[in-house]
Amino acid sequence: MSGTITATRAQTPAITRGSAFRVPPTVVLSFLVLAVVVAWSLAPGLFTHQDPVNGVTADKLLGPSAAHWFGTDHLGRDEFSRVVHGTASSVTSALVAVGIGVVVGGLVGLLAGFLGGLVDVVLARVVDVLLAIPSFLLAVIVVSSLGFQTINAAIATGVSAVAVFARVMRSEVLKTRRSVFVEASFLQGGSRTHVLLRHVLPNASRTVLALAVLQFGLSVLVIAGLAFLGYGDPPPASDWGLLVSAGKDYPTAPWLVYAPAAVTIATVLSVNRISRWLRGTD
Amino acid sequence: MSEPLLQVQDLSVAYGRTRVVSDVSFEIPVGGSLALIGESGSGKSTIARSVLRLLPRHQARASGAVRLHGTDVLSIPERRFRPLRGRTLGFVPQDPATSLNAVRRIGSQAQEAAALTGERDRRARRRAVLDVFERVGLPDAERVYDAYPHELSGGMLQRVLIGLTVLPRPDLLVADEPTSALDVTVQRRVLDLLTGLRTELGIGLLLITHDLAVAAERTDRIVVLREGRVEEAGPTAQVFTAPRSQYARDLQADVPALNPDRYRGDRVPSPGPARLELRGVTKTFATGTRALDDVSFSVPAGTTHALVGESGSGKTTAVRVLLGLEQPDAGQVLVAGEEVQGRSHAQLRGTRRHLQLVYQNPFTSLDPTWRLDALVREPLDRYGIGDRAERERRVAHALTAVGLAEHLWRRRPTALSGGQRQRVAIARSLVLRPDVVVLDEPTSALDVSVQADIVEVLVALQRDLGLTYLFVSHDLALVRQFADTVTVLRHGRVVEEGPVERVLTDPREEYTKALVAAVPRPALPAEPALGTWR
Amino acid sequence: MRGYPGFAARRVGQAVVVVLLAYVATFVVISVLPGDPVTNTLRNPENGFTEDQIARIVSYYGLDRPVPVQLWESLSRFLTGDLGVSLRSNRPVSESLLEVLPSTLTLAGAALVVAVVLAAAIAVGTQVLPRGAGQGVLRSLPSLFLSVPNFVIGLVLIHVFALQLSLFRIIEPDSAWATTFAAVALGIPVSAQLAEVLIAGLDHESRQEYAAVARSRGLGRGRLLLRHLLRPSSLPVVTVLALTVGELLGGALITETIFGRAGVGSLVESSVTTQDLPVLQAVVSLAAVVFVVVNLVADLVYPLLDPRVRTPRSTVVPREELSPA
Amino acid sequence: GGGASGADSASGSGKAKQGGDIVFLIDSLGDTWIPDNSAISSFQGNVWGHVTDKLVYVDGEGEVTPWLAEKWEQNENATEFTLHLKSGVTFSDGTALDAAAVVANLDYWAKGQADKGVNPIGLFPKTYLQASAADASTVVVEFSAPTLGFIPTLGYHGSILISPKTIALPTEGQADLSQVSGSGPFTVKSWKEGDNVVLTKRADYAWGPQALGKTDAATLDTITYKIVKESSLRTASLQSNQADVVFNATPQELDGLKGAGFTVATPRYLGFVHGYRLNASVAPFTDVLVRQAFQHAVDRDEILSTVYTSDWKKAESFIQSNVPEATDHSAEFTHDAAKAKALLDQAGWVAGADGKRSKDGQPLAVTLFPNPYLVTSQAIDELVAQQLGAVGFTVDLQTFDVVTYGQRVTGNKTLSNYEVTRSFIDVGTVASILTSANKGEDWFGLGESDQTLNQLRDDVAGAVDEDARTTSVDQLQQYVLEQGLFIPLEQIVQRIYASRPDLKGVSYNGVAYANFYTAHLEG
Ligand SMILES: Nc1ncnc2c1ncn2[C@@H]1O[C@H](COP(=O)(O)OP(=O)(O)OP(=O)(O)O)[C@@H](O)[C@H]1O
Ligand SMILES: Nc1ncnc2c1ncn2[C@@H]1O[C@H](COP(=O)(O)OP(=O)(O)OP(=O)(O)O)[C@@H](O)[C@H]1O
Ligand SMILES: [Mg+2]
Ligand SMILES: [Mg+2]
Ligand code: NI
Repeated sequence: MSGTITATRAQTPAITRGSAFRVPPTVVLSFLVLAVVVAWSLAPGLFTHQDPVNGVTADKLLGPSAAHWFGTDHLGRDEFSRVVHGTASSVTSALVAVGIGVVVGGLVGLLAGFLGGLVDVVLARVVDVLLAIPSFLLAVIVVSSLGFQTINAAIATGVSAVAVFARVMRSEVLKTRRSVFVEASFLQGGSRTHVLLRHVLPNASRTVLALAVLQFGLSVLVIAGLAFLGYGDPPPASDWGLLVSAGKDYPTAPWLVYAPAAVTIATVLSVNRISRWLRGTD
Repeated sequence: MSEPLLQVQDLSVAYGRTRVVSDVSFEIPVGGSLALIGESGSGKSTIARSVLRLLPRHQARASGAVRLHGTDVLSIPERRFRPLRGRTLGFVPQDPATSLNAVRRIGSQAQEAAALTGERDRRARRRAVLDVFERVGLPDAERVYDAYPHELSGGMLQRVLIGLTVLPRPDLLVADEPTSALDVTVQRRVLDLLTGLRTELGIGLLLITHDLAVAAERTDRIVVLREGRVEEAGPTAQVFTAPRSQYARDLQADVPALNPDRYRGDRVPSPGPARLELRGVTKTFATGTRALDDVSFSVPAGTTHALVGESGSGKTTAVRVLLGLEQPDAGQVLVAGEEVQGRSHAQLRGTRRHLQLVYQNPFTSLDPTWRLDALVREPLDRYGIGDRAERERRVAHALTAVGLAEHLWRRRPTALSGGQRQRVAIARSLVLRPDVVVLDEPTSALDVSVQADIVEVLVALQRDLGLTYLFVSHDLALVRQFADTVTVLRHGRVVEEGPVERVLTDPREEYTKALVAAVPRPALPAEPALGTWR
Repeated sequence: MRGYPGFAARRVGQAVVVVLLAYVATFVVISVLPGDPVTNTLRNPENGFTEDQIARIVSYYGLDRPVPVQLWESLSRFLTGDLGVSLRSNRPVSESLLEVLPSTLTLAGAALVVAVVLAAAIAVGTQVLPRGAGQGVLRSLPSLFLSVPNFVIGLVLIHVFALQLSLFRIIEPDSAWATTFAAVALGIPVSAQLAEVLIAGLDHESRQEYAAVARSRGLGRGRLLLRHLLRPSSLPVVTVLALTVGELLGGALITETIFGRAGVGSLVESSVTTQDLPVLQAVVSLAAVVFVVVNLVADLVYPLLDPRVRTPRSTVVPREELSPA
Repeated sequence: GGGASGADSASGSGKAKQGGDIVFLIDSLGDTWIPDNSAISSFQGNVWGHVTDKLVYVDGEGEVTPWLAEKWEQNENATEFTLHLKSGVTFSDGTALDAAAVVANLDYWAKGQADKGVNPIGLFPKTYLQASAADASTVVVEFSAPTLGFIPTLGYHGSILISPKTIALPTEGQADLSQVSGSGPFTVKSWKEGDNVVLTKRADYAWGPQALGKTDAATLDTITYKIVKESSLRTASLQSNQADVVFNATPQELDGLKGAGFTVATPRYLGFVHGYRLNASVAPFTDVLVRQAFQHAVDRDEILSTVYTSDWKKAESFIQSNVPEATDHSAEFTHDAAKAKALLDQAGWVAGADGKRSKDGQPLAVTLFPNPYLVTSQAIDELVAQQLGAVGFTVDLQTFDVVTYGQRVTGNKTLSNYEVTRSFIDVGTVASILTSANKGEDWFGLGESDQTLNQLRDDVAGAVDEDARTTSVDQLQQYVLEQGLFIPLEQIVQRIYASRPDLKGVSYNGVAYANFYTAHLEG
């Protein structure tokens, strides 16, 4: 080849709308909230020096103060410290739930969408069943059969999210598979596996990622709901949901409900905001 | 003369902080017409929407003055502007398919337009609507009235829209590329209708188009826009025959209809043996559509063969059969004299290596998650050609060959313009050094200036590498510039074929004649560029 | 089979399969644990029952048979419409279920109304209100609604409206006000989802060319919203609505517990803690039936709302859209 | 007043009103209305106590007095009892409560109905042979061995007399409360599963227990039991006058309620105190020194002051102090962390850097299983975990719901401890649970290995007269506590009642159920 074409007028780089990297302030705030949450879960000791397990019984049920930001609980433990130390478990369990949803649901959707035919039909029925059972009901039943622990609640939550991920993944795969660039890749000599791994998966995973972020927030809530019904870890665990559900028995100390609930809401709100931002719906 | 119908003065519009229209001024006298032309993104639609006060409420800010019969429409409150809508100011949108509410019947939407006439009786309004439907040439007005938009073709919908717009007899029509979403053969009829009604009813026209030829053919004055500024303005004849600015000159040069022989000199008119051949190919889809019916044509090596025809005539299907993406029901496909049919997967892969496809739409044919260099390298990786360094070298070569500067190579397609993306697609098809490149309407999604760039790239590559092109298009003017031989398809049948010169200057079939007639011809004093084929 | 009857028959067939699979799945999940309320009580050493006594009672409930046999028997009973007897309360499941069903249906229905009304109000508000703080708040409401654990909503509503304002009595959870607030607690998360879809739809539709064309004919904002935008925007809402019916049943579990309503949710709650298999199977099947039926209806209703799918779908392959040059 | 037992009519200041309706909020109404099929009957007991009568009345101090059995005799070795029934008693379905009806009930309690899936009463003496009607008002009951506990057991909340017609119903009928017919002062007006039960007074009732000082029809017109699961909502309803009595308020709320003028009752049942029984066959409790260290490491005062209010009483033994045979042995389980540490040192458990002890590489680890039947159990176990941790134990908590607890913890011989919350009507029960003899529950995992324990057991079980038994029981308490086999925590209150100030005259029986038969509203 020797022909080099003189660069002509169209050479000016395209100014695609929104290409200027601008993150809305609320998204920045959401990331900050998440950063705090992650920090709490990685190194709770840096944020509080009070013992989350052994309390000073004489100080039970004190209201919020400088010494105890979120007050103290029925055994005189610092509620803030309990929230901070419960973060890791709350976050991990939500991650486990999302992980199960993404991996199992994603795989099911991917196979159904990509292989089609009988595989699709069979998997579609399985997903239908999972969809037809209300997800919270499913989670409750699964957790009751696995045993009442936070990790099992997480697994149950994950199982109940499988259907959603499978559906979204399948439709994304179908969409991508029909797209022109996939056909182009076949024409360039791409094998099925190549197309699946390098084209279909990355494209489908964008939507799935946004959904996963959203599902993280939902999982926090579902696990909290399960904890509320008493399907969580034993004390002295201090997952946020457990704290709320334990706190509600002390109506004279409403901060025991409001503080962990506020932390939960802030986290889920931030996660939802980020998911929306990822999906680009604003 | 009294005050102008429309006077735009120092109009500037900004979306957020980006200014897209700057200090634009022009006038349209009562009953006059004016064309706004310019490349994509130059701000044409933005100006139209400022005049119509349809700019997105919260994002856009307009300054300057837009006077309609002397009233500044930008400064009056919506309450006072609303009576002008429809009655004084009519709007013909670009894409008829999306311009009517899909879940409501045509009739109920027409009633809204008819209400602008002040008629109170619903049945009388209905009669008025049916009248105007007949007037715009809709054959079965009653049926159209009761139909849902999706039940009508694009051309019919555009007629509906035009009819509804002229029904209240506005003083000014704003038409934003009213035909670019329509089929070639339909385009001309719609434009004829629009200009006919205009002169008949004495309506002023603000026509927006990217097609200089259309502008020249239809309007008294032209305003050429570039990056939101007026580059040149004046009476049509003046701008068209003696453009003063370089930009307007370039724009003119890029319009195929005006420069049919632009690439003549570059061509090597020494046809070799048939490189590609379709023999009696028939293809019927499961839905019963017979997309190809006994289609035969052959493409000599080193030449460009064009497939033309209106939308749905089977052009793309022919290409897909050729590439083995669809199996024909009957007939043979020969590549370099050998039959493709019944080959093993591996053999097919070998054939495809030398047979590359460039898709119509550069926005969907590139994986948005990949970077440019990876996209272009993909075929090399797949066919396992060369070592790492060799591949890098070939990729760089191909990208340079299509004129993509190195700073773009690490970008993803979403960060490129349409023209740049299509260059990537071409580079990807070239990197394997194929003999044949199939181009399925490679420029129909792009505007004229970008189209000219791409065609230039293709012509240069053919000249240098001796490539064979199969070129699908609905634009006869472009075909005339670019192709050596042509096959005209209609409803899956070959209507006519032969050398481009012959078929386009002396069409034998009615259908071909209609296609040729659809090419816009500016009603201007003849000038050398146009002389050769009229 | 071709055409609509074939389609309908296939859909109904699928629905039946789904319900049966849901029934079996519940059986399998619950049977994973070797335990049931009957043997659990009997095996408690504090009771000191003899093996013989235990065996005789267990055999009355058929719990001594192999699991596949139990499944087969329960499935064949189910197919004849017999839901069995609760292992926990010894009452026929259908009786217990019928007793609590009206309450749950009322709640779910009211919640649906609350959700739709709330969602419509929010979505229309975002279109009507001038851009600014008000609209910002409205637009973030769905997100907020989705972030608050629904038991917190319930507890707050009760504390404020029942205890502070004495609008309703906790002990009369079926009174109009109590039902309303329970419906609000249950409906809020659902309304958030609907509102999101509706807002996105309205935003999308108002950006469509036909909206501009309609405005160019002098239609005001209100008429544009009512006559043009609302109908196409609510199409996806129908689908989402059908999907959220299951969520209402699931959410009822917590809401009913908090508001002290005797409903399907609280029945499940007590059955889950005791592994009362027949009740759980019945509830799951019921939920599946409701879900399947509602979605079937949504599928059938959709064409009535959207004329584009009413005519047999055009068989053309999706074309590359011609983007305007 | 707190810890009330017997009718507390003394404090009444206003005038008793005839009639009245009360609403009683409760966390649950239990699983089934077939009395013996229920895993936990602590909820149903509230309703049963009003719609049915028993043969004898046992008050809060364990005293047994006649009720529908006007008098009874036993033979010398307590294997045969003769019950003489009150006459003129009828069930609400009209059937006469005669000897035949009592025999049917005794058989029902003792054997259940296997062919209908109905269980026997767990507590009912396994030595039961048969009962027969000597005449219309005399029943003779025979046992295979001395069964001193028989008569008190008749006052147990499960030993309720229901109509033979009810007993003859199929299972589903028996499970339907509206079909259950008793002879009590109230009858079921309506009920909805999982929601409420409405009782209405029986006007022709005339056979109340003498001990309550009232035998005629009840004063109140109706009692509505309504389920409100959230404890805070129950209390709040009472405070906002939406309810009249609430069940199981959390102890933390009681002081507030009392301050606001509400009546709080924390009746103790007859039975074991709340505490742990340790399994002497599972490490680390195979060593008596470790058990004793546990015994002294627990700070019961801290538990009472943190988790409870002044209404709760310190444990004095491992049985509640209202049991007639109970004696004070609190000296055996004083809080003494230093002593506990010394005992552990002596047993060879060495404290590591973090204060946790180990021996031969094995940590001194204990897992506690909070008892799901007692709401305060978790909090207490958390505190105990802290207290044990302070002397070097490594403590874990495992919580389970009622069902899983039943499967994994109850009766699991491999666990090192079990948290006891258990009532009994007759102290004779104690003998049958300590060892493995006579299908005993082998509480301490000692089997038949501990001679002293075996001897004490035989003395209690074989006693045919009350005084001898009281002495043996005293020795038994001393031995079990000094051996550290049972770690008492506090005297258990499993049923807590809070009610509006003008509701007076509520009585509490030996199993701590509130009885509104004697109650009235003042106005
Ligand atoms: N709502 C909007 N927000 C931000 N930028 C916009 C908006 N609409 C258009 N633009 C930008 O304004 C510029 C002018 O757009 P406009 O639509 O007026 O161009 P045009 O000349 O009509 O192009 P085309 O020929 O492609 O229709 C472009 O760069 C476009 O990206
Ligand atoms: N996969 C398919 N299934 C059914 N019908 C099809 C399929 N592909 C194409 N058709 C039909 O075959 C006919 C020819 O289509 P084709 O895409 O080849 O036309 P075209 O000339 O390329 O049109 P355009 O200019 O719009 O691209 C059309 O009527 C089309 O609807
Ligand atoms: Mg435009
Ligand atoms: Mg095509
Ligand atoms: Ni070269």
